[in-house]
Amino acid sequence: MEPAALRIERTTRASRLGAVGAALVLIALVSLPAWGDPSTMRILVEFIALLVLAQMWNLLAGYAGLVSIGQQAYVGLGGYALIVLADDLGVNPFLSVPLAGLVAAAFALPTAALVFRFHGGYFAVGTWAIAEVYRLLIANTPALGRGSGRTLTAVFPLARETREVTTYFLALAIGVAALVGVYVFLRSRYGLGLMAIRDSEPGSETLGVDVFRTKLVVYVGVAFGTGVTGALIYLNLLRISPDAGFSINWTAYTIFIVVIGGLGSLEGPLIGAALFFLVREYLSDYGASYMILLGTLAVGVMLAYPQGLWGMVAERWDLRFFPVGRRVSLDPSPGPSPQRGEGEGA
Amino acid sequence: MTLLSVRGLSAFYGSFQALFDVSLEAGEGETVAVIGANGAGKTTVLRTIAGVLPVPASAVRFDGAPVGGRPAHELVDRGIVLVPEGRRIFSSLSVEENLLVGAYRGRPGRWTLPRVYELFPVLAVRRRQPGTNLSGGEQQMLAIGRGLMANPRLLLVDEISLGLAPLVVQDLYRVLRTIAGEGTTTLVVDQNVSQILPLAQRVYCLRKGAVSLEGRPAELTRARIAAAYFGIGV
Amino acid sequence: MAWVDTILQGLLLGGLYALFATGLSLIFGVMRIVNLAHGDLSILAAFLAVVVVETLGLNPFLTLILVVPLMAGLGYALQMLVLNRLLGRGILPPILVTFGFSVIIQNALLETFSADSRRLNPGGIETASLSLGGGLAIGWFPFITLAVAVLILVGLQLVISRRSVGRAFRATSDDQETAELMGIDNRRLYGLAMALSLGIVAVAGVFLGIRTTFTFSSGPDRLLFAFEAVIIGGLGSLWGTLVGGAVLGIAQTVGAKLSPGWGILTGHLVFLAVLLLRPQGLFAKARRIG
Amino acid sequence: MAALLALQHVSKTFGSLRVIDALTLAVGEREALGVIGPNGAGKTTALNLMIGRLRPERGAVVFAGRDITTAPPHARCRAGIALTHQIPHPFDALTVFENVLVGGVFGGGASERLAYGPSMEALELAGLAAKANTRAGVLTLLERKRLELARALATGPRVLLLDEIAGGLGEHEVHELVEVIRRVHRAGVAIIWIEHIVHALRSVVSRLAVINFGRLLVDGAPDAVMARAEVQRVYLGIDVQ
Repeated sequence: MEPAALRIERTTRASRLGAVGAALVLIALVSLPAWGDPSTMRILVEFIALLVLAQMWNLLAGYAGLVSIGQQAYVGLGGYALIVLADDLGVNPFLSVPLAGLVAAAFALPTAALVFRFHGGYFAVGTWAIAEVYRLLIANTPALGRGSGRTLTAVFPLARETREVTTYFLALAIGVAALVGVYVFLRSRYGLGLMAIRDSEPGSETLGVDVFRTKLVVYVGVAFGTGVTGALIYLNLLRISPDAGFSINWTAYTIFIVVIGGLGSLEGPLIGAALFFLVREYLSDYGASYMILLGTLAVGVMLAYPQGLWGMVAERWDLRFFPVGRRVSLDPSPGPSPQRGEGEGA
Repeated sequence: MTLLSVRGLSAFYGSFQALFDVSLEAGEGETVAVIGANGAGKTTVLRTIAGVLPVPASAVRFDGAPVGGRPAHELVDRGIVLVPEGRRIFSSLSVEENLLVGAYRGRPGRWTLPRVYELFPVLAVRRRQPGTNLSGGEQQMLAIGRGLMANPRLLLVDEISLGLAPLVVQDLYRVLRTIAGEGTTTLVVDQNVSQILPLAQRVYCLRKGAVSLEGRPAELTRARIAAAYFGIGV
Repeated sequence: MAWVDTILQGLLLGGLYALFATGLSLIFGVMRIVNLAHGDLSILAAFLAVVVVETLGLNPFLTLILVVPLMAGLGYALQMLVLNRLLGRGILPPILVTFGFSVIIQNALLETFSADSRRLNPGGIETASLSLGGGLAIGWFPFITLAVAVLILVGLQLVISRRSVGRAFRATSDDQETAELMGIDNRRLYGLAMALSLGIVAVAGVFLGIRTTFTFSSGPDRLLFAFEAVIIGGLGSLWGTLVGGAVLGIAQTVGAKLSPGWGILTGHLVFLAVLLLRPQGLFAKARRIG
Repeated sequence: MAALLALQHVSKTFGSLRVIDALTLAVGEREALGVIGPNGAGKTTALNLMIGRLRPERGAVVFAGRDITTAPPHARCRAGIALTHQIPHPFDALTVFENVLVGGVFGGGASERLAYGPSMEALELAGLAAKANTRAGVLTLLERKRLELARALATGPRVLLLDEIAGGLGEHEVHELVEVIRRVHRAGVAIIWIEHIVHALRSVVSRLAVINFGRLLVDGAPDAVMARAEVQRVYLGIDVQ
């Protein structure tokens, strides 16, 4: 039997366009310190942080079906890990950011052992409860500053500009790594297995996909990404307290971004994050009304367009800037019915 | 007169068409048999009549009114009650509570708790036990009793003898005869042809989602039924 | 003796937690939804009581006459207008929509009532205490709270085990489709369940407001305590829920006595310990509600 | 013939109902076994015990000489036990080719690139190659059944369990599927096929087992089994006159 002439296409015209667009945006972003002002960089760091949080949560809820509302645990743990590593252990503060992700991942394993006992809604509340446990444990630890928190002092010797530019480039690297990482993961065999689980757990387990292990890997990996982002956020803010680091708002923003933008795609969180920032720029002065508006918008989208804004666009114009699928490019074969004589040894 | 009239019924599960242009009738007080092999669409017909699956209103007429696609609870009010395949006894309810749920809508009529117990004495004995502690045959009696508590004008019974021993099946058919004797119209699905034919006034055989044979039992020979049942000979 | 007193206080506090928990587990039992806005709705009830006290000058206990029906009506409307539209769409939409409500309610409370903490003042009873002899005394108010909690639980137990609507709750919980075939309109039934749940939560919210100060952001903790009481007690067991509330209450008061910052944390840790050692809860039953 | 996959005296109860009662059922290497029995006889439960979605209270499940009673479904699949579900479970948002690739990569244990070829072959064998780029969510019932089959084949099974794969299909469609199954069998894959459409079964299997009330009623050559009066009565519910 001879192997069929098989070509698998993994790009689309939109994705090539997307790649060019992404490259242009990246060039603009990399050169920003040369022409932009520090406040733009600060805002971009915030934007990237929320975008990465959204991508992580999207992977967790939109692909693995693990609807956590306790991801603030890993934002807070990442932030505190940064301060302990940089201030107490003398690690380079910028190097501490990725290491903080490892600390978060280390906490994620025992956490998973507990919360994986729950399903659906109780999983959601369970993750929230454990985030509270971490918050209270830290709020009761004198070395971590108790309820008033700590300030990152390791960066004080650095010139303000150096710190801001380095933080900005680090954020950029984290943003690119997260986007590329999630994209590569989803395109890989593991992403294939994850999407199979999303569509049908009984179907996947009988085809050899280890459902539990896959979900665990995603949970721990997402904790890593969220922890890195938490460290980045507090490298930017310089000051952390338990109430701020473990605030449910981190998860609330994230969920609103993903739900409004569109769950289960890479483009959705991007659009959601951009929209979120736009609304924030114009409405954050109104304080609580702004959260009421976002909440109402998210609930409305969930009721009327569960696939989110990007889902509507993608469906209507069949557009995928970040395609994760595989298209078989078949040799022109005679007639509609394929040849079936070959390849008996299945 | 005609109580139930199904005309040109097609039903879908998602994109899969389960029924093709099915028509059948049940006269007031009749017992109607619906037979056919597994996957022929018998259960789907019953579920459609009972309001579980969406269909156009005109496809199902009951007592002259178009009722297709009305919600199940509204159909129970009108007197259409389904005894589902596999009994589906409520596991956290006692035998008596299962029966009382049948009377949830409070439709007036002949059937009351004492009368159902009279019909199924074994249920009275075990009234306080969890419904799912009963044997398969007793569960089927409970499911039928629960349906009767709704005081149906039309009782739909799906796969009445499924997985039950022959003696138990005979018992159930004796009960069906009593119920029919009270004037309740029944539509019974069974793969067990030999039990149901003597009881029925009309027979419909389904195959691949369409009616493959219909008539009065007396008009039908074993050979015709077998042919309609399997498509070709066994 | 101080320890006996502490445990007694915790036990009484457990009554309040059981009230929060009962509403949560009722909704989960009947429709398999976890209402993440549960805690915030109880705080909304407490603020409603504040408004009633301020405009009508009623005693906080009497506000229940207005607040309970209002919250029940809100629950019914919420279920019929919003949550029923999410039926059959998987686990994600109800979680996200009720979480959205949680955020909306909190911020609406902040907008309306500012960030100041409030308290309902029933005129002295909250500080009055009842001597049990031997130096032991329990507050009248915590005692009333526990008594009310037990009364509500008994009432709910009776409704669920004896009344037609209670059988319908259990039947729907077992097998929703067959329940519909028996004539149970599940949408309306879900509306009733939510009304009942929020009615109970309203009582819990008002009692909380008399017991302690609260702010717009007090809701999430109530949700977590309710959840923990449910899990400690064992899913689907009303009496287990009472015990779960008591265990949580005792853990919190004992923890707080050991070190002021450790009250709530000790409660969480006991919850985690139960989850680790006895994941089915202390009083898990085969039946899911009732 | 040495048994490849066997249930040995297994019992399984749900609540108070014993669905499988000390059942022993085995298929040999390269053998094709048909399983029939009335609705509710426990056939699907028996399959679920074989693939590991259920665990028996008593008895053992043995595959290729190894006790796999406690192995989870994904491990059994990787060991060489594949299943087609009675109600297809396609991955709706993935394409037909990707659906099959899941089987090739995870069940077959190949890297993605190495799984491309076998996955496409499985698709061709199942007659779905022309639909390779179609989203699985829009397939018809027959196509879904073919997809179940193709995905199972892509895992490279030693034994293929078919759960009523012909159910709900037309005569011609059944015939086409039978052709595919015969070819799979000829390629050396053992088959356990649960089916109500007996004539389809008889054109493939060399042995027929009848299950009733979770027990084995008879087991033997198809013609001999079908000729037995108790089989006709139990299974068809028609008294033979």
